[in-house]
Amino acid sequence: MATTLEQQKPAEPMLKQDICIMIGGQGGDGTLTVVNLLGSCFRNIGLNVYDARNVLSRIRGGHADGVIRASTEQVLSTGDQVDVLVAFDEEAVQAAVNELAPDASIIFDSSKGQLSEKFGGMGLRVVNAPLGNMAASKLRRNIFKNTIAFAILGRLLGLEDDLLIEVLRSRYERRGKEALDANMQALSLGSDLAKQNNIRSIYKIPHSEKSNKILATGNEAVAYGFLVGGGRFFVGYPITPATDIMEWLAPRISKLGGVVKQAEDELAVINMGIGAAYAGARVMVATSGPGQSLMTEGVGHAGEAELPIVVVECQRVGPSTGEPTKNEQSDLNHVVYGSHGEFPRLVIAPGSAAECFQLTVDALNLAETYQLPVFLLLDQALCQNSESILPFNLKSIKVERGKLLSQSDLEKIQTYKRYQFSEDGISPRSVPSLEGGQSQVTGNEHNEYGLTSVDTTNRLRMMSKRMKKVELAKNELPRGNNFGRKDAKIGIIGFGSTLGPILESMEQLKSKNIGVRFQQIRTIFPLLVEDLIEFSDPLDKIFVVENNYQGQLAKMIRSALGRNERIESITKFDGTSFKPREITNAISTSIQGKLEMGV
Amino acid sequence: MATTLEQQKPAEPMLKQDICIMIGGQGGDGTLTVVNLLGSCFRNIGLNVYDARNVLSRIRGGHADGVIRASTEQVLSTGDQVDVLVAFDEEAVQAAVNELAPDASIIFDSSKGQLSEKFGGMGLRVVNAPLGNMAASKLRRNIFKNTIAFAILGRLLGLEDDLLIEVLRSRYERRGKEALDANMQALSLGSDLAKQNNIRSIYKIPHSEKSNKILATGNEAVAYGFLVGGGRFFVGYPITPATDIMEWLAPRISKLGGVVKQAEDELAVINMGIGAAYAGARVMVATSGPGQSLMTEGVGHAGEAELPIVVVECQRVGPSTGEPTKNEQSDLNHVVYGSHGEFPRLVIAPGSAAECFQLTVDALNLAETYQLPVFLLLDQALCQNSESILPFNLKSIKVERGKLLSQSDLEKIQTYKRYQFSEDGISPRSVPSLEGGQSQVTGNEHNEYGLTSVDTTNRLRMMSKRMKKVELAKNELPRGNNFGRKDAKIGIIGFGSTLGPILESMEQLKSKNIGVRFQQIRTIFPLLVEDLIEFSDPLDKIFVVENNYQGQLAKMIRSALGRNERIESITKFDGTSFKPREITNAISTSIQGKLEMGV
Amino acid sequence: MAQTTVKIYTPTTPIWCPGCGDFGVLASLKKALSDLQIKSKDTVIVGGIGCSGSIHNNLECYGIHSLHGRLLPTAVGVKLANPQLTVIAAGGDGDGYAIGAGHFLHTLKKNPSIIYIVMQNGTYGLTKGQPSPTAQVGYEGNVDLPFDAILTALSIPSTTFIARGFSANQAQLTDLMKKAISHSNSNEGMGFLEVLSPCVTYNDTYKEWREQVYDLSTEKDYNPHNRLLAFTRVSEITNQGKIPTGLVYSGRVKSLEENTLSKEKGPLALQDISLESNLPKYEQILNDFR
Amino acid sequence: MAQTTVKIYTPTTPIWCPGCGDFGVLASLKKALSDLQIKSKDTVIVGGIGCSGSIHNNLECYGIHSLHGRLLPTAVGVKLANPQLTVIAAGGDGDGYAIGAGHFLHTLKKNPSIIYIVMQNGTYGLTKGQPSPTAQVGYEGNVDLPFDAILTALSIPSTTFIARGFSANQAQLTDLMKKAISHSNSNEGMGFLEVLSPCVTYNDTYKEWREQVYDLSTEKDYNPHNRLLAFTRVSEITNQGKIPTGLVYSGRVKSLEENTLSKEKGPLALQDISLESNLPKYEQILNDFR
Ligand SMILES: Cc1ncc(C[n+]2csc(CCOP(=O)(O)OP(=O)(O)O)c2C)c(N)n1
Ligand SMILES: Cc1ncc(C[n+]2csc(CCOP(=O)(O)OP(=O)(O)O)c2C)c(N)n1
Ligand code: SF4
Ligand code: SF4
Ligand SMILES: [Mg+2]
Ligand SMILES: [Mg+2]
Repeated sequence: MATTLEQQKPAEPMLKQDICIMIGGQGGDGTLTVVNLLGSCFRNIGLNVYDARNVLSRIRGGHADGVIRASTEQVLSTGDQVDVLVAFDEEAVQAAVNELAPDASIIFDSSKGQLSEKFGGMGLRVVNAPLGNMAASKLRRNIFKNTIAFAILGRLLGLEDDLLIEVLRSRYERRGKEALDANMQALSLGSDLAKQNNIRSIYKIPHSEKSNKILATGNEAVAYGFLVGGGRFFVGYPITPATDIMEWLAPRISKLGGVVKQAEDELAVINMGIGAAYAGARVMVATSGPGQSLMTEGVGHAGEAELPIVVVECQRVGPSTGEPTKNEQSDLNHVVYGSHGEFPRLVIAPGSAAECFQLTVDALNLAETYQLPVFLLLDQALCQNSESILPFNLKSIKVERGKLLSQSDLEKIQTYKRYQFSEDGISPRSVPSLEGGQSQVTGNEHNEYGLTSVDTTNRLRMMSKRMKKVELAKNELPRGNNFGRKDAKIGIIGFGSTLGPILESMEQLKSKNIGVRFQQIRTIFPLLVEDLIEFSDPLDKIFVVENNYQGQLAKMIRSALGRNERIESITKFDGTSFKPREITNAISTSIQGKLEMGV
Repeated sequence: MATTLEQQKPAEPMLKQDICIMIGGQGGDGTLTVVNLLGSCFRNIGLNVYDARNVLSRIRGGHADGVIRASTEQVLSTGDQVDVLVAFDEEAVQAAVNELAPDASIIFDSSKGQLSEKFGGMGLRVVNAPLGNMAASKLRRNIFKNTIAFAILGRLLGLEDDLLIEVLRSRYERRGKEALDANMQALSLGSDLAKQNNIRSIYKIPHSEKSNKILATGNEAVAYGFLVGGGRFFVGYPITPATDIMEWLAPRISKLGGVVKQAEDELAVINMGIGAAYAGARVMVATSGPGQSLMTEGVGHAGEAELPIVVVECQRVGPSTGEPTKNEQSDLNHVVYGSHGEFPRLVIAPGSAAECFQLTVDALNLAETYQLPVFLLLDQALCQNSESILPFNLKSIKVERGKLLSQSDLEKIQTYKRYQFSEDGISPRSVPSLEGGQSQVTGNEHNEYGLTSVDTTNRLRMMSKRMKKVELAKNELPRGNNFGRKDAKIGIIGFGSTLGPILESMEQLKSKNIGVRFQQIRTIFPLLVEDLIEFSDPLDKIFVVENNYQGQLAKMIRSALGRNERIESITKFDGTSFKPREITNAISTSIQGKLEMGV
Repeated sequence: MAQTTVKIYTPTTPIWCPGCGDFGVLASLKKALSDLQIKSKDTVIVGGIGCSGSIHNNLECYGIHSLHGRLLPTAVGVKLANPQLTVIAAGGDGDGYAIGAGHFLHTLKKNPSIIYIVMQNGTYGLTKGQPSPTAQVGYEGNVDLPFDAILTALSIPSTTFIARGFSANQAQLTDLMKKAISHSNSNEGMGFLEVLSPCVTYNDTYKEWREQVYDLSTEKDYNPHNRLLAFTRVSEITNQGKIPTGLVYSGRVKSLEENTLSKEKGPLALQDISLESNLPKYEQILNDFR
Repeated sequence: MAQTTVKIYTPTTPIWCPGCGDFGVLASLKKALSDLQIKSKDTVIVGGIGCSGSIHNNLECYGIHSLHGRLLPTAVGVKLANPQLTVIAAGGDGDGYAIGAGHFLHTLKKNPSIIYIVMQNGTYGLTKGQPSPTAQVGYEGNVDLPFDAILTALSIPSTTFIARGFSANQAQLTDLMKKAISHSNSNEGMGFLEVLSPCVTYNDTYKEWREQVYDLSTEKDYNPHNRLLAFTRVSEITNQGKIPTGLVYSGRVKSLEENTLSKEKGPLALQDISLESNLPKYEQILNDFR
């Protein structure tokens, strides 16, 4: 078998404090495996990593890729460009071509022929290697092309063989000897190939001690936060990109005496959750837009019945079935305004895996303190991209259960009324099995005892009691994070996974001499208007960055702040996350325009 | 049996151009029957009527009442006060006491004892009559107390015996001789009772020729509008206050070759509707808040798949199961913003039965022209109260089906693409059975052929194509109705069943020398901002009147108009409709306050 | 109410029309709970939405009024959170067999140790008499053959207790309720009890049903532990225009709690979830992120 | 495509993994439609959501991709609007038996003349292998006994055609598809066909199923027109660890369209709904308001 390996522009290894590698091919090619292996290498040499996936809603076939970025600094985005591409087919090159750095390297699987001429002359370094053929002929399974590619990548990046071996071993050891041996073989095949063909390190990746950082996706962080926050009952129904939460929890929660249950549909999910919450369990459910739409009635029920439940909404491209595997932030309106009638709710939006952990605990506490449904609003990128972070800080965690009564609390009470009018609008909550706490809980309008009532005076009081809890909660809600210069006249507002791209864009804007402030909002409902005012008052211009068509957050901010002209929407709704430069361009173009127009 | 009949203050019959009568008792007492009988009488003598019901969500027992107002002018509210009360028990008097005119008459069923002293000394005229006992002893069924009361009412109102007889006959004739005879007997019993006890006419009701006006509830008008608008497929699931639409249609639509189907739940309803719409039928579904919450996903599906469907949302008190039989307007947010992701929709809100008819036809046309879901937003009072109106004008009706293709249209096409990009964003629509129109329709993001696509460029174009239809539709959407003086500085905005109370309040304000303009909004989404601006620009103060807690419409108007300070919410959320005077008081107090503060 | 002096709500008078079958259901339920000495503090009634779905207000216990059709998932949630409770879901046939049909199948399939009482009247009482899935052909325009919940329950391989009572036969009904409650409270799975409970206002079937009911226990060789024979016999009787009542089937399949819940830790609703008590386990799990 | 020269979409290549059972379903379906000479213009495939629920993209016809679990109501809507169409709902077992379970029961109960093909693989393929309602005990932590759709379909008194095929037995499957389509297209009601269609990626049951399938037509005295015997025999075979395939049951109950649609006016989707043509009737109905 003739392998065609060439390295067009041999050069001195380039020091890369920050490098981005993409592996592209067909779904099922195992591109994500390479991403994971590289991640382990990078973390072993003390780098921060951030990875992202781009897959279709099908199991095998169709273009799929994974991207991993490694950096000496913490990064929360895949950045603006890809430095190295492993492409198992030409479609993968085509898909990546707009993102490739001008001097990017491509390892191309030439099993079906060398990479087409049209990609020549772009300054790209191309390595043609028949990865698939080699795997198939030498190891009898095409899938091993991944490990071969990994080996070549290792060489290109100047990673030590020992490191590659260690990483491969620790991944495949638990999968049995056969898997491990075959992969080890594939690794040597790749190394040999690289050596034979004189592939040298193009990049030099800085090494340091392995840090104590961990690697987590937003979904994993939510799941872990749930456990640590005392969550013991999770019920779900599979849906991308929320399913990971259920799957992460299932094998772990039982160790704590808790339960994960897969229900027959999302209607069962929310109502089972409601039942368990009613009985006194700490409950979370998770879904994506379509499931959330089905839970609409249930969420209102929790609101009226004053039951604590956390609903994780992992947004994806909508409407309807939309694009299940792609990123969007278009369910704000739905979680803030959806469901008939009026009831209290909270909507909280973390921006990183670290925040996912903390805000999940907060959400559980808020739900139980205020006896209402709390949405935890994520987006696909935040859910499924992994980031390096410091280990979750367990010491800071408190489990707060609000006015949940014990038997001895009840002994001190004269008359128990589940919906007793109280100064702060929150009524002591008894759960079944407590003597003296017997009461009725209902989604009908009710009197203090929980018995159906249409008395007009009672109605007014009950509505006000419930609705005021939202105001009351404001003091405890996660406040926005402020970044950037206090004296800037230009502001950015964003939430969720736009955090990373915005932070990087701020650096880019700085280098263009555009100073900006940025408020990452973490409570979407109710908007913490005072904080917003404080942030925005000195600003001439506010850019609200979000992944949707209508600029949903921008609209909410406009109606909260007034002075609508100041507020400009930067939206993206093509299913992909913002690149930092897209935000930079949008802002600088807008400002430039204004400057030119003499504004 | 000793009947105690007394008429405390005999007086000359009072001329009443406008009179309001309430019948109160326990659910199942048949109070609504008396309302209907009176309605027929009044309509026979050329008066306009308006009636309303106040019942519990149970079949028998519990306080229930019906109110009927008759007037020489058209009225769309029960007004501020009750002139005559028939009370089958003391609870009914208690429930009505705040609404009674100072000189109101009460016919009290004294079967269980005379009306308690505490209601004396209020200037009320009380007639104690053992209606129930008399019915039971003379006619063996308590229920005939209604007809006895009807007879006494007739006397009190100065209605001719012939009229009462005619009305009773035409109601009971079709129910068989037995029912008719018994009721006729009850009528004479009542007449005798009145005569024996010297009950004279207290009121003089103006008579004229029977007009050609008809009587309709909003629900009935919607149902009829659906038929005339070419609607042939209705699918529903029972829910108060929407069920009437299904029940009215069921026996009638089959005469036109159409179908009413009761489905197993609201998920089936919306999806069956979608299937039928897809196949080319004109489709409407109707529900209330809880059902609407279940339809959330389906509505988004129609939006993404570009299928025409009209969804009638008959609002009631929420959230959750709430108060099924009571009036509220709290689902605006839900129909405007509910469902995940972003898709085009329209929300249309008639304010009277006459408008219900016309706007239903419009909604059907809009849905098919723009290929999207259209909400027709009603509220319980509009749904179920009856009003006298001119016969629906059939001549004005047009059935517009937009770009629906016929076989011959298709012959002229080269390539058929269900989601073809076109200048106006609307693609020609083929339906199954047409040759050459074969295509795919889906809730996934798709290319022009309807095949799944996650191509980013296609996504951007498809989203814009769909969303722009809302803008495009603006020219055709039902514009607001303006009332009052053009030079007023005070404005009112309202929608739905607040129309009547607001119109009457305007008269009251006029008599207090407060001149107001009023815009009755008929398109809730998208707000027709230009019309709103034109209406509101000259105004110093705008009161937005609505039956909900948060002032949902006011919020929408604020964010559309800015100058938020100008806009004040007048809300009511106790389950009852506004009384005209409540609006008058709220406005005059607010203005007075402002005047006193020197503003 | 022995241990504490807390005053709680007074159960309300039923909202039902005089003569409604649901009165009989309430009476039997009260008697069964009292005969079995189930404590009010440990009883949770999960109501549906409908006339029937207000029964929880009429006795002293914990009650949760679910959404229309969602009483079963709600009840399962309660039971999983605290399996020591007697969890009784009670609602109408519209609630359970129409909008709730999917949960009906799936809850039978899960076999949680809850009791499910369906007040079957062939109509949607509370919305004024539309046909429910069990409505006779011809009733209010209904064209579909009625749904037979007993047969369908028998078709689910994991059902463990299936019975039908008649609200006009209190002795039998109370006995069946006790059996259902005992079944579930022995952690053996779901006690499903359909009760013929006529709606006198919209679909008064008292007369027909009195004639049609057929007590299976009167059949000497009826074997309620053989699913196949039960299906066959119930079908035959039904095809003859009769309505079989009594214990139709009981069998043994592991219950949901047996399958799902940890035995050591006790009801998860009552566990100590403070950070302190769980820290070592949390730290151990944190390693999965390394 | 004979009559017109309109260019339409080209069916896409299936998105399925190599070896997926759904290829067999597609092949049979194509063959059945072509053998029966059903016109593409009159064929509507209603897809579910799942790997299986993309089948409509793979052949030339009208296709509508419904929401997850809602393919049956969608299909019923299509059929009621135009009963002249061949309406084929096709989706997965998660789609049909989990989230769609309520519609499954109720569509069988309504007996519309549509075909319903369920690609049963015991798993949620598209979401990566969670247990579906038909999953074996032990599969991915599943603790519930699997749902047997054939038995449950038999428990619904108005079912008229129930069959099970295996995607690896093309001859039998194609035959069953043709039978189901013919049944429905003769306006006799719903043709329900469950197809064992293994998910090679997450739940590769080819081997077991090849051994377990048991063709009912090989049983001389199997009578597919007796519901009770069918239930009994299917249960027995299943209890022996086999999976009965073939025509399980066919019978006669009026179809939904027979019960519901006006015969004179033709498909309501194609009626003349202009004001002019209907004015006299509208005016007559207007009298109801007087
Ligand atoms: C989602 C939803 N849809 C519809 C309703 C309206 N609704 C209230 S009770 C009821 C049916 C009641 O019938 P059933 O369950 O048989 O109880 P019954 O009144 O006969 O006891 C319906 C449809 C509702 N509350 N929620
Ligand atoms: C409301 C809703 N919930 C969940 C999902 C996610 N989802 C997509 S496919 C699927 C299950 C597919 O399983 P099945 O129907 O068995 O089809 P298969 O992939 O096995 O062919 C689920 C849960 C969804 N699209 N919509
Ligand atoms: S309407 Fe029927 S079901 Fe409802 S309470 Fe009355 S009799 Fe009972
Ligand atoms: S995942 Fe399974 S069901 Fe889906 S295409 Fe692959 S083999 Fe078929
Ligand atoms: Mg019922
Ligand atoms: Mg499946």
